[in-house]
Amino acid sequence: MTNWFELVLLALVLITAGGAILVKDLISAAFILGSYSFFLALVWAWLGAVDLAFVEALVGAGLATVFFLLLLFQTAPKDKPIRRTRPPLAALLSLPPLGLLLIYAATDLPAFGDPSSPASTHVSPVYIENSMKDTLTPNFVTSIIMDYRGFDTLIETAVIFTAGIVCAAVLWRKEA
Amino acid sequence: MVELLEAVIKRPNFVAFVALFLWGLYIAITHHNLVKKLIGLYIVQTSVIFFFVTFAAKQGATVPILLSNDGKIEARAYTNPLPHALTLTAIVVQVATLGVSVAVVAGIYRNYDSLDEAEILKKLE
Amino acid sequence: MMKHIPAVLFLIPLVAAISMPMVVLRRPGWGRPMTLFAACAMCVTAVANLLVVLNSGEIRYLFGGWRAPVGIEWVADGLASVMMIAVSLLATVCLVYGGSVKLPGSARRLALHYILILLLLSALTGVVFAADLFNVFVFLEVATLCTSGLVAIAGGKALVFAFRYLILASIGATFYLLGVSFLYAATGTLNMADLAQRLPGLLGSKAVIVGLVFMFIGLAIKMALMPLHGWLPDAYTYALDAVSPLLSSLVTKVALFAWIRIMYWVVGAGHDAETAQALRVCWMLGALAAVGGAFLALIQQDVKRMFAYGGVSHIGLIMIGAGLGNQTGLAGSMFYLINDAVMQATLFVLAGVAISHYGVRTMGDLAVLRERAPWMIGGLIIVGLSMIGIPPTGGFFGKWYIVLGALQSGEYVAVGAVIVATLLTMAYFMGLFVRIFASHYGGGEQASPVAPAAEMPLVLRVCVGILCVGILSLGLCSDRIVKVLLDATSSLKL
Amino acid sequence: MIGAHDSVIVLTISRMLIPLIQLYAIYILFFGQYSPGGGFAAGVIFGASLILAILVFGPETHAGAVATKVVAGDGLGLLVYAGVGGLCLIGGGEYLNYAALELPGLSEPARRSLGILLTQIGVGLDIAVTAVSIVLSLSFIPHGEGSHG
Repeated sequence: MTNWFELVLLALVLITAGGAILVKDLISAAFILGSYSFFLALVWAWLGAVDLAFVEALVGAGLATVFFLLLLFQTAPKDKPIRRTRPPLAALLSLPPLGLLLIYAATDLPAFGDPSSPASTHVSPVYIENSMKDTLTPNFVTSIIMDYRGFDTLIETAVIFTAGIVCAAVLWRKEA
Repeated sequence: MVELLEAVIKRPNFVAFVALFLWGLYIAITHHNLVKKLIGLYIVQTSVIFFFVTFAAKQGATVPILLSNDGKIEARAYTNPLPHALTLTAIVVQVATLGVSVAVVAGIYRNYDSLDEAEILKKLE
Repeated sequence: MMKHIPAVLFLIPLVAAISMPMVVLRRPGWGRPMTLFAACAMCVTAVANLLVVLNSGEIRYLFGGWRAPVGIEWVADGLASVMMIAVSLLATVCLVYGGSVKLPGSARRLALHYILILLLLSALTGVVFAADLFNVFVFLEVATLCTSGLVAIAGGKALVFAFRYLILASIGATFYLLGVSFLYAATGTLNMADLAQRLPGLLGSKAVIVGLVFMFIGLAIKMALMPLHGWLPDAYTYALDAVSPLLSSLVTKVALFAWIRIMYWVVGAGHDAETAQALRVCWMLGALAAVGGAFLALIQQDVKRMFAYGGVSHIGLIMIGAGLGNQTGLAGSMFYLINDAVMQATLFVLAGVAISHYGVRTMGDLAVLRERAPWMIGGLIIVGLSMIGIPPTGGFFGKWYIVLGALQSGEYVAVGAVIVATLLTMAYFMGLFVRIFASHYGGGEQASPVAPAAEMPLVLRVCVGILCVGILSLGLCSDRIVKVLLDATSSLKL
Repeated sequence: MIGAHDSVIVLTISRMLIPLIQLYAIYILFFGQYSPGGGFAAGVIFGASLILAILVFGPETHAGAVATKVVAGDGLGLLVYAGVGGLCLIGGGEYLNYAALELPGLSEPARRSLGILLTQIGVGLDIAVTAVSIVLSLSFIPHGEGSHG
């Protein structure tokens, strides 16, 4: 099932994530994070999630990087080297149980790509079979986000709106 | 135990997810630099989305866009579109969170002239 | 037409919020009237909603007209409707109060702050009504962003704590999403009713258990359950006085409400041995939070911070009731949840008045209040009685039903935790009153930091009055409210 | 930080590029029902073109003044979306039930298809405007700090 370029892509994702975390220059880290998003988008395209890959490439590699850069342009000149101090013990102790919990669950998850898993057989076939008939929309993802679960998308648009308002509220300290 | 190891090794996606999730979480909670915290948070969020998307995959299925409208539509021939739709929403939510937190960090920097959490906390007192 | 009421209840604040930026561009002064109008309209609609639900049974609203597991469903049952009345009434009182204390800068920033409050209200409505796990996630995110925005708008120190809240709450949301994805992988559905049908055979599955654990951790961060409460006291202490009552009374409670929904309506807790273990963990964590929060409140010097820890303690008390697995405990904890929302609002309104009007921030300053603030002290006494749980107030009946529920299922440790938390609550309120009344604290030799203010303005007195009447009437009408809650939970067959 | 760029090459290329990007965004928006893309992607692309325009040509006035105006448009897209839902309510259906849109001569699936298109325009508009407003808010430095113009 796993073929070699999937492994290469996963390795690239892990390497870029590590790079974004470890690199001390924050502007470089922001760029590496952009490439992380881009490789993630490739993985998703490989998994068949084309809409998702499209949006991740735009939003993750594009918009998120722009946000980081705008922030760092204001702050970078006075940036100090990142200090390494000992992390708090509580955080170190709580992470391994979480990891073990996740791996513990892995044994009961449906096999990767299993066409008879509950996720593939319970609700989702309804969308695939009826999308064209109900909404004249061949792209199932579009018909789900805009019609079958359109309400979620309304709220999500409201999230974007909220973000715009909060940014303005936080940053307009002294008005022009 | 052997079963556990086997279940893990058979799922390279899952291993990648666990690694990204834990590493990102660790950075988001413990790192001193606020921008690095955001990077960690971003990695945690994307890793969960990645995990969610892997459930959508079906062996031998194609992208969730209808190929032709004649004849019966076979659900097995297309990837499960529901996780894609949900995670699409989650990505946009995540970038909105990122926008807000970047704004808050910019505000903090204007007030305290630092991106280092320990230093900011010292200045607070 | 009646079936649309839940959607209308959600749309009122949303439409007001999204049209406000355009309105205030031309008429900067309209922000406040619009917000107040929307909140009042919500109150009326919420009451109408409860009446409809009581008369003709629960409303199941299908967005987009799609049947339940395919589309998104909202359920307005007795529980959600009672909760919505509490949310909308409290929001209205907090808005009236908020207009008369210090607010951020210019008219435009003020308008932004009102937009965020309206969005927060629509998000809370959504979390209360949603019957779809993913829908709950999206609404919780809106609530998170609005809360952090409302904290951050104060500037200065508040920014740092808003950032901390944002990081923690986003991690919480991510955990919740991870839990949802596990449940989705195991069952293939997101609708709560559909999940409830498919889960019973799957409760032994590790994926489901781990998914629920992650959902619980995620929501526990948002509801500030004891070991994960770190963001709450600082955020509420440094938030604007005008918004901290709103945040403290509603945001954490709604996350707790979402967990109760998931625990009882999705997992079907209380029916078998597997879920009994999970419930046990819930009430134990609740007991820890109840005692620990009250203890931390006892050692605080800052008044606002002390009240914030009181809130942490009460989240634990509600969790105890919610983890008992019987109807009395559940109805009691829901009743206590509403009580606690009112009490927290009252406490933070009083704290805000104390800061803005009398210049009292720490326990040492409290003596200033002794002779000049009869309304303030009256309010403190009533809310204190309710926090401790003395009979005529609502707090007593909430605790009473929780203890009854604990005795019913034979959990004597839970009873003990409630009693210890009550004693500690009594201790810190006694400390508060001792500081106000005892003569050797400060007294005459210490000049008050602000010019002596005679009495708080009429608006504030009205707000404090309404909230105190609310606390008392919750106590006096407790039998009716609890009956509604018992009816709403009777379908669970606990 | 925001101001007109002075390089001729940058100005000329942007002048050619920006309409192309916007055209692509509109293509993505209208073909979202048939191919990958849709409201989100179109909104981000359109927003990117506007951000490019602001970065290259620069707003004539102070960034803060522009930001106040742009934030007012934040809700516009959402209003389109919520408005379509409201029309469905008026038409007698549930909220966002596009089949209840009162349009004579259209079959039910066609109404739903139209509803999807309209709401996608709403989403795209909202994301584009909000992306610009966030970028403006972020690059708006209070006077006294940083360079301007």
